[in-house]
Amino acid sequence: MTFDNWLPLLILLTSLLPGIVIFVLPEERVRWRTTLNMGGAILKLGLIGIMIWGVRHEHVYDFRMPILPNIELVLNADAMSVMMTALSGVLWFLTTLYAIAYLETSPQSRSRFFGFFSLCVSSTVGIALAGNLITFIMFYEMLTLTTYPLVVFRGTPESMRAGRIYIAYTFGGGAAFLIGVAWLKALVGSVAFTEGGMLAPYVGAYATQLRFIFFLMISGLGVKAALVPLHGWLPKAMVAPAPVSALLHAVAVVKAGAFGIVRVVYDVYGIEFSGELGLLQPLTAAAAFTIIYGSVRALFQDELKKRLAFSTVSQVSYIALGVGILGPIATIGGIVHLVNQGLMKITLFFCAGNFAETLGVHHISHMNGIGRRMPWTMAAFTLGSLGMIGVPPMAGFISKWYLGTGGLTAGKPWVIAILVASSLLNAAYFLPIIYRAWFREPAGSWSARPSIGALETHWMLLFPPLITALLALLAGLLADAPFSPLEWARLITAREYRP
Amino acid sequence: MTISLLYALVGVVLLGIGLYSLIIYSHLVKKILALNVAGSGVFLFLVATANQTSGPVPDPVPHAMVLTGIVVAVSATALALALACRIHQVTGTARLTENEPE
Amino acid sequence: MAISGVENPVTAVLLNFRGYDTLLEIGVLLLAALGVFSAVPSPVILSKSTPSPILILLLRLLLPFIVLAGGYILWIGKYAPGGAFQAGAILAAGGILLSTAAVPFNRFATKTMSIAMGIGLLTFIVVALATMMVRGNFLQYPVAQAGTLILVIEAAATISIAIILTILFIGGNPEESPTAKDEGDKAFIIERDNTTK
Amino acid sequence: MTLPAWIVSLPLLAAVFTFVFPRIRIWAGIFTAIITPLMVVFLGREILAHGAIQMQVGGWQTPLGIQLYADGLSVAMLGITAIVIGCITFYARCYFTGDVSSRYFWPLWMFLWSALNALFLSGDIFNLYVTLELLGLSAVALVALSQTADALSAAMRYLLVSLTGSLSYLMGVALLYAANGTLSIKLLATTGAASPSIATAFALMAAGLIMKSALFPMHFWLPPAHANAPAPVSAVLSALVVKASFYILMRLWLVIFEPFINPSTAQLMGVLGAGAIIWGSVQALVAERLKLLVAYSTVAQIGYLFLIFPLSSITQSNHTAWQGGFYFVLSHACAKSAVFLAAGSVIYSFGHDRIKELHGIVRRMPVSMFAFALASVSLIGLPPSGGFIAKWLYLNAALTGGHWWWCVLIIIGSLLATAYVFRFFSRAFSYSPEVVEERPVPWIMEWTALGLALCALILGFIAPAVTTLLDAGNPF
Repeated sequence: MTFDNWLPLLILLTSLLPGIVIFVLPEERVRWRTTLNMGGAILKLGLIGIMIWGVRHEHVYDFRMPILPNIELVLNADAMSVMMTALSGVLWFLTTLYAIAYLETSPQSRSRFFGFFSLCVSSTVGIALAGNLITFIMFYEMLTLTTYPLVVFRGTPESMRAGRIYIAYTFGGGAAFLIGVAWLKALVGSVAFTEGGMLAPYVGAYATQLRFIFFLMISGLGVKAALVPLHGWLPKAMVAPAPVSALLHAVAVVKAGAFGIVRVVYDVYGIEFSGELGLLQPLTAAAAFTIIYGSVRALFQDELKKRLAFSTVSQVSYIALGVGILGPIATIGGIVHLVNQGLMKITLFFCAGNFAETLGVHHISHMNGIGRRMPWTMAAFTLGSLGMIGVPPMAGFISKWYLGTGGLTAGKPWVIAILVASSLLNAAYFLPIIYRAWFREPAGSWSARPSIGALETHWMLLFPPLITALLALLAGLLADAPFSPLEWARLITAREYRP
Repeated sequence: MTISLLYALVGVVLLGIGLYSLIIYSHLVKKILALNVAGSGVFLFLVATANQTSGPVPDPVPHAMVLTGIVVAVSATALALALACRIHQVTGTARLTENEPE
Repeated sequence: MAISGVENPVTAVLLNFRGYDTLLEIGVLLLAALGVFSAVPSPVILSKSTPSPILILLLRLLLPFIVLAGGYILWIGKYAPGGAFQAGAILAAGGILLSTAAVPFNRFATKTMSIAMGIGLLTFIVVALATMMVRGNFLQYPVAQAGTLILVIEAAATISIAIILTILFIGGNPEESPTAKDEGDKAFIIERDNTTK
Repeated sequence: MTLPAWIVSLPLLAAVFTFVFPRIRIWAGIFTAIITPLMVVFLGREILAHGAIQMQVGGWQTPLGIQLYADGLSVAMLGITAIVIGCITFYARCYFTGDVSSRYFWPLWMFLWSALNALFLSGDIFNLYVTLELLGLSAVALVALSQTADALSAAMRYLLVSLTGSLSYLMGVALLYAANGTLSIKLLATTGAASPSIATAFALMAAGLIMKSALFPMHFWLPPAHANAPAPVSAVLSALVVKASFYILMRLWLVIFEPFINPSTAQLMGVLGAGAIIWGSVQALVAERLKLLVAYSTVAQIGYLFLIFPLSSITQSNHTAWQGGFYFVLSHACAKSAVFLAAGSVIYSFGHDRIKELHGIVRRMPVSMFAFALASVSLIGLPPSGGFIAKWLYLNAALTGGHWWWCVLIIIGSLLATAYVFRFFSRAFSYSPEVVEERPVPWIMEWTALGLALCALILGFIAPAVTTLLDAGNPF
């Protein structure tokens, strides 16, 4: 075992161990807790940096531990896992910063919050680094469990109800996924992720069973990825505190589902083989329907977080759409959207949290003129929304561009129609907010301007959305630079389609 | 019909009677008695199996088993009776209520 | 049968060939007594009334014979039907007579009672472990001493069995009985019956 | 090899000492709780190195003498017993402080331990009967320890069931002895031949053992007994005592009966297991008290154990099914004891365990609730936990043979388990500002529960080692 073998585990432990220690820490040890949180986050970023560099240079990071006779716990880093890990590492750091300020006055236990928060990020990293389906399941279920206490964190009847719904959906999905995996294991004996897929040799004997297994696994993953009709839990889970919604909806949970779909299609079945089996059309159809449905529902929400939640439902399916369209260009679009959507959506949630925390504004109808009171936050919000709509040069534009051209190349022009329709709908539900915030007269009880010399809100609440908005902008502007998300998605695609 | 077969059959019948009474009677002392009858049936059966050896001396192992079994039965009966007394003290009845408040 | 150290085959099976069963069985007996103690805080049978003089007289006459019979049965177990359980049961009959005669136990008796209850099992285990250290196997008696060791175990077991059976009859811990504390002095000492053997 | 004898004798000696010298009872108990696990570890090393161990008690060969027999399976059971009882001993030391029942708890507790050890080491069907009785009586006495009307009735019912079960088992022993002239399991395996008396013996023994291990529909005695006993007792009853009779049934099935018995018997056991899973889970869903919920969860989990019969009758997955079944036994032992201890801490602190009134308990006793949650992960069968490994082995066994309906059952059971666990947690997490009177719980009580829950978790990571141990000496 060398350092390269241990690195994936170390990255996992940088959030797992602080999480465990935080549980044990007494409530009033604020400084210890903050140090642990931030120290772990920074250390994780450093290690991820090493890993990015290494993967680019074809290093193999592979940690194995047998957990069953002939099944191993595998953590390894391929191009795809590094991207996901980097995304969660960066966003964890920012969200932790945000959460520390956000929860300063919470009556609930902050030890519990940050403990589960760290475990939740560890699960996400574990999902990203999982080298086979068993390891994936392990962290996938751990994610469900560790997010539950966060969803019900406030303990109000409403949040308890949301928690119940969340559990019902996710465990139902988890069970379907588990059966799929167990079946696959019994059928072919292997559950490892292999670049390019590993099931093609079995097509003759097991085609029907493999189709059924695919259905089970995708419907299991579809719950977390909020594919319609499995999306019901997501808007309800909005009762969670803002940092939780931000991380949950931008990275951890929905991305775990989307990432799982990507893994199953590319690294278990193999994209070409999935196409041969005819598995992709239903997936694409479900994704397309979800995109439209989510956007339409978002139009009618007045509560800001609810509108964002339905927007998530819609946007995450871009990833599934990119996966479903057979062809490298669409693949790039789908994969890059994993990152882009994460950056943009977390920005929006941070901002929504700022409005709620600073001014007590939860509804869009109360947002008149809010841009004058909180210009920086609103600027970040604007950038995020424009990105969602797909206005160049924001990150969202890159995703949509590749998805569109990918659809055309694959001979599916209707993809363009979906994209256009969805973008129009995005514009329809985001632009009014932006208009209200900047151009309407303030009606709220807050003073029109922040006092001179003071920030509009706590700096730890303000900087994270600014940074993520900036990153979302840069991801679009510098799309061709080395180590940009797009460039990385191309690397992944090249490896997936490698003959 | 040998005498040991008769013992064995009587043993089985006693076991049956004991188990039947255990189920139909609700008074605890009767239940405990029923268990003892059933136990005696098993012991009788065991003793009957001792007659298998060809020689004049019967097999001692079943006797030892029966002795052990009797001691165990005495102990269990004592504990059961003590519990029954206590239940009578606490609840005022020597029967188990069908659906206990849970 | 010679190798077992006793001539009665049933005793040989009980104390030697399948002695382990018997060890656990004495455990069951002690356990039942403990169960009764813990379930029933004070004895069910012992009453506070003063013993009737006739019963006392009967006891005075009977007890020596009971003890004698117990000792004989214990000893004869080596050659013929008999042994610790039978002897213990006979002695227990004496104990039961004592308690039905409402004879309370004195303070000394209650203190040593728990020792007497445990002594049978304790001796058995100690002998079993000691023989294991000497000869390598649990309860593997040295051939020459087998008879003696079996008698020692049986004697100790008889004491315990007698006490425990009496206690099971009384249905509770006499230590907790109200009479044990104030009227202790004028009573028989139940242990004396067994220790005289 | 004298270790097996020591493993039985030490707790037995401790039982006598804790009773005769009550002043040192706690120290004698704790001493035993430390030494016995060590001896089990040494025994395990011996068996891993040299295979199964036989010990002829008294030096007499079978059929004359009794054989103690230890293979990997016995050591695994001894080990889990040592871990669970060892941990609970420390818990009990705090739980019973200043309580009159403490005086009798310790000797009874040591008797129970000794009975379990003797049972797992026995290679003789009559000796097994004696250990069963020792176990049953100590368990009953422990249930009665809390002296409430409910506990006494529950103990009485338990005693009657236990005695009936033992008698039925003893009758089976008598039949086997009459047919084969031996009591040794090893010899019975070689001398047995299919005959009506073998079948009757199996029916009697299985019926008795099923009663004692509370398989649906013979489970009626379990919920009151386990719910009303003092918490350390409930924990060990659910974790170990019901498993002990299951263990005997498995041993007999594996060594003696499997070739002679009609395969549809295995399916019948599976159906009863399915009934237990569904019925137990549904009852747990509507239970109003926490400990009752946990007790019904035990009923359900026992159902999983009996799925071992149909699954192991699938030829190509026989071995996987056995491992899965015993992995269930091990992980359930840790998880369920942790859950009961946590529930016990709740009662200790609040004086009741009515689920409806346990708002916001997560804030008041976070460690216990964390233990509860962690153990629930294993009970539901979510990764990473021992319960998941067991479930995975089962799924694998069922799917390899194409018997997918068992999979559906297992998954339904998991979902129901999720439902009843989270029904409690949605109370436990809810926020209520009201101040409830509570009694501080000693940290040892909270942390032993957590320790056991962590054991269930760790079992999810060490499956290769555990399955190697289970296979040592080829018990399957």
